[in-house]
Amino acid sequence: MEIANIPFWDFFGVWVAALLTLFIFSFLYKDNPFYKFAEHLFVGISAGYFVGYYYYNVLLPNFWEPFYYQGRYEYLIAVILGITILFRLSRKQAWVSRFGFAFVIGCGAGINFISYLQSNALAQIYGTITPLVTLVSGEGGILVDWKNTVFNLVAIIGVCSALTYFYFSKPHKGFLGGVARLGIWFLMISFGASFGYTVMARISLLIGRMQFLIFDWIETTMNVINGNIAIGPIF
Amino acid sequence: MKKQFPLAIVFIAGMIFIVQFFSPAFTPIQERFTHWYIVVAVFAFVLGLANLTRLNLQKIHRQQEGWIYSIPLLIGLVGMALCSFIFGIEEGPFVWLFNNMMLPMSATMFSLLAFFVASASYRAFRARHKEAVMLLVAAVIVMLGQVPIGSAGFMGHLRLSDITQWIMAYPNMAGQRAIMIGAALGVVAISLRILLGIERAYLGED
Amino acid sequence: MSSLDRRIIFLVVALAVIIPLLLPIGLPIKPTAPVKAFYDSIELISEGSYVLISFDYDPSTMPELQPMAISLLYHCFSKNLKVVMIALWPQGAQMADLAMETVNQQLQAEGKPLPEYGKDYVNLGYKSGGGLVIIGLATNFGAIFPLDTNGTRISELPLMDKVKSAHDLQAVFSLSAGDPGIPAWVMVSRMAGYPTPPQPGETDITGKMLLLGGATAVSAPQFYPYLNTNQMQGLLGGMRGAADYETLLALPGTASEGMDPQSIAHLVIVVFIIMANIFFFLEKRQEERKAT
Amino acid sequence: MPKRKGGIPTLTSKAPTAGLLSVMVALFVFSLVPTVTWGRPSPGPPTNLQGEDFPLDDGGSIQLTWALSPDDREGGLVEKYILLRSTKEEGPYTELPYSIPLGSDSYVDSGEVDENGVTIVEEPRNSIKYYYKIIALGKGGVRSEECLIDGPAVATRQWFNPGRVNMLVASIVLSLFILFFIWQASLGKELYIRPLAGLEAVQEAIGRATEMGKPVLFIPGIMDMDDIQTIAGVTILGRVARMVAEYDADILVPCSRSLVMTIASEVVREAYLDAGRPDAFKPDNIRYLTDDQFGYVAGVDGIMLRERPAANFYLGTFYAESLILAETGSSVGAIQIAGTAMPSQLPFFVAACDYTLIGEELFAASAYLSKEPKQLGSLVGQDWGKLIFLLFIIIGSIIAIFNQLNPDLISIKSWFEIQ
Repeated sequence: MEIANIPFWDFFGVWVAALLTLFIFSFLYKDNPFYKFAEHLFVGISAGYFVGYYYYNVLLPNFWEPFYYQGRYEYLIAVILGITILFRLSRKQAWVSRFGFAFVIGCGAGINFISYLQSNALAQIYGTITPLVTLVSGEGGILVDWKNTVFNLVAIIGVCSALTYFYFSKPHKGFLGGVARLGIWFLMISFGASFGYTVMARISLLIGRMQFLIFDWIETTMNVINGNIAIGPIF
Repeated sequence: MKKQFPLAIVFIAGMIFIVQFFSPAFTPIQERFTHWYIVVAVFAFVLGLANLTRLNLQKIHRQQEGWIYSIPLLIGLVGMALCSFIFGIEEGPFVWLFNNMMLPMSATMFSLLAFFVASASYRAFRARHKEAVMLLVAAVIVMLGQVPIGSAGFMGHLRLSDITQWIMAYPNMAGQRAIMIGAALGVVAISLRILLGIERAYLGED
Repeated sequence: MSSLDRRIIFLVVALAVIIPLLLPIGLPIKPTAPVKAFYDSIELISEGSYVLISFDYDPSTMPELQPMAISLLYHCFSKNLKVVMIALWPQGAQMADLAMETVNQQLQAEGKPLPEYGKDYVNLGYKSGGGLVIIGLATNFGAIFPLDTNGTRISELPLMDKVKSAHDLQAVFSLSAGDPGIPAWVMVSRMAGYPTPPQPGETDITGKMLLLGGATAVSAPQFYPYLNTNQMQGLLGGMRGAADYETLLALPGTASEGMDPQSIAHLVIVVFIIMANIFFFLEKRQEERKAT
Repeated sequence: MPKRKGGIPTLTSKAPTAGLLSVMVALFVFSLVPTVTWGRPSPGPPTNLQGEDFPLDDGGSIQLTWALSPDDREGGLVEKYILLRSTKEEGPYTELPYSIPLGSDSYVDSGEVDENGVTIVEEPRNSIKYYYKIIALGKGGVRSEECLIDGPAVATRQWFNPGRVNMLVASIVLSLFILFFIWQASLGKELYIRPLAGLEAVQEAIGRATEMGKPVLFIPGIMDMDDIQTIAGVTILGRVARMVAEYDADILVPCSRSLVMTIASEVVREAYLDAGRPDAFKPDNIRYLTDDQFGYVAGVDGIMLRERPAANFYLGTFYAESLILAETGSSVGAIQIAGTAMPSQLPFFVAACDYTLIGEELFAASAYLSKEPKQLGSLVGQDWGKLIFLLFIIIGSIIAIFNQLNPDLISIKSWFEIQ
């Protein structure tokens, strides 16, 4: 049988990845030096990753490119606003940083005002409005489609009652209280269902990690030990 | 100057985005604001890095409890950043570090959820009252309705997988929609308060 | 007992996943309708036709999407379809290479001929732009992908002689973890004038193009409407969908492997919930007794 | 949808029956064309070139449409199309270096800029009349006859997008309701606000932390300050920090965004100042970890395991980390109060935390904790918004019954359609 090769750095990488995987899992038992090591390394590496990420994916294309290559000097405004934020490092002049904050928060408030109103309110109301009685044209003229009528009714009652639960300015008593209570039931069914629905994807992730440990790490290592796989070139 | 000027910036920046939505004529200025916003946020990143570095150097210097772990943190931070500048982020050591350290740790943290859905289910899904029963029943039906076992029919032709589909499409969606509509109203109100300077806790008081 | 040590739960979950992985039980898998539709659609494609697979995911969703990629490639090669691989996600091209590696091993183990690069399949790599890439492919592959991942000009790849635009394809597959992915393919390909899909029940698909997809379990439900409106002709949803597909292909893979742990883990969690409730009621009764 | 700059060619699918016809037309056209370069036939010209302003933009682009050249088909003569532009009908015309592939029957002329930002084609200026010509380019560079545009096209800036009237009405009506009740409240009108269980518990949780001599942990989500949920979280942080300062406990705020860290530290410092204990503020307790989602979670889990907080607050935008944080928090025995508007994460907080602010309750929380009449007034305005939405859903659904029978009837549903 032909002996397969695995480059040294790949093999080494599998070991590093496997050990770090185990270190992270170890925290399920209790806090321990291995987890502490992996956790701190993870924080450091990922922060370092974002240094590179922001440099290459934000600063170069979104600032340097238009500013330096396209001569769009209005980008200096962005830099000035950015620099105001650095005034935070000074005790006395920290208030200057409010200019930068104000810009970011203002943009955020404007964007969110529109986007939530559009996709969370109007679009959802659009989706909720369905005929209270669903009609179908059959052989004997127009008939009522009872199945869909009931289903749509469940959805409409659900949205309306759950929305009533969010009513703040009246005590939840009497009729309002009853409807709000029905609303809570809908919310609870929704929470339970969403929870249950996500379980599969989460278990899949764990299966993925276990498959990595069992097949990529242990099996490859066993194969190397048994001489079925040779550690090949460095890269 | 200290208070009014920032509030004016908040108002102008926010209104540009709102006005642009209705008036295509404002698109170019809105695009500019979007780009600037990204750049401003990156400047703030410097503060974050400074904070992370300072706290960990301080920990090492003062030999506070667990100071030894600040060393791998700083090495990881500096190493990863240097690799990105020297070799770029498309290939070389940066990618190796990403694939063999960051990615497996991310995936493992993510996969902890498999354990936590189990422990949270055990604690939370108890039939304490009617609401909890709803939560519990919906969760169990959907959990079983998704795996091959759930495709087996019971009570005649009713399958758990079909009931799951129905719960997801009707009561679940109704609940989600109500949350979304309510949240939209909350966001509209809080955005409006921010734009008009009624809500300004985030700017500090003096 | 109501405050069972969490670590016992963790241990049981871990065992519920590990043991069935090492000692498979082989619980029966009954493929769902969208997966059957996916499989049957591919069966309609005549031998030697050209198809495109778009790798729109990255390593974080590998457990769910990689088995789909492997089965799909295996299915294509066993039907002698010519495969063009592209990626709308930066790391998708690597995913494609990894999947090819596994498929080659599988074919070798079965003693089947290995697909030849450049003739039976090509990997054109990643291009940014999402929807714009899809529009560009409608008319000209060469303009969007002048080189493949090895840096070879595509004019030197015999396969690409026959694939000039989307009109030369019989099927497009998107393995999708988000955006750009299935939604972009469904919406943009129609707008850009790709060939129309065959009507349900139609068996001669010459001049038509199938649009098929694979998605993560969390995102799959939002794509079901596309199936109902024939904008897509089949869908693999999550690890379950991948396992169903492997079953139809009679190809044992990591997703089928994952189905036993999946079922057992779900059962284990349900058992925990039942236990929690039994303890809860026992305790409540005890308290009531004490009270009286 | 991708951006329009540079233009998007669109394609028409050709009916197969048109094939024969176009062959005949092509043959006919060939016989008419006298000039043949290197023996190659020139393709038939595209026809019926029309131009108009590209709608809903700030100007600077003109939408052109034409009928395909009869030779534009598989194996046909056409390789691509070329557009020419002039400000005068008689010319001179400049060739625009766009690549418009065969099969395209429309193009948006909006100028072109290369990778380095150098202008290759100037975009059409607003309010100026432009004339266009189109020609089909055949193999070997053979050109068809020119097709001149029907009339001049002008790019204009649109000041209002008429498709968004419904959003405009909704924005104005909701804003007016909210502002009206804020005004009412500022006049001193007494307002009732129902209790929110999660917020009643805030004091209890902080009190418990103080008794146990353990810190309070506050997480304002994992998104940046442009996310309104983060702003809501940071605002609540201000109120919580003030209580913490009054009780003389400690508050830890690990952040996953630098800007959030900066603003959070300002907010907490102010809170201590307000409580009259500025010297008790510990700036190092508000710290940045990493922008990476799971790196951040690893770090926060570590903080929880080592500092053992007695009260955890999760208020802001959360993704998959919600359950990891909440379960780790529960394992160290903390009282946990969560709040988010992310529908996908609420189930996990509801399951794993003691109290959860659901959706809108998160945004109400800062008003509720501040007890300022102005803020509370806006909650009443929100309630009126809800009432209106409810009425529209119910009336709209009733009218929808009749919409099924008579499509011409007024449809409330269509008022909510988004464009």
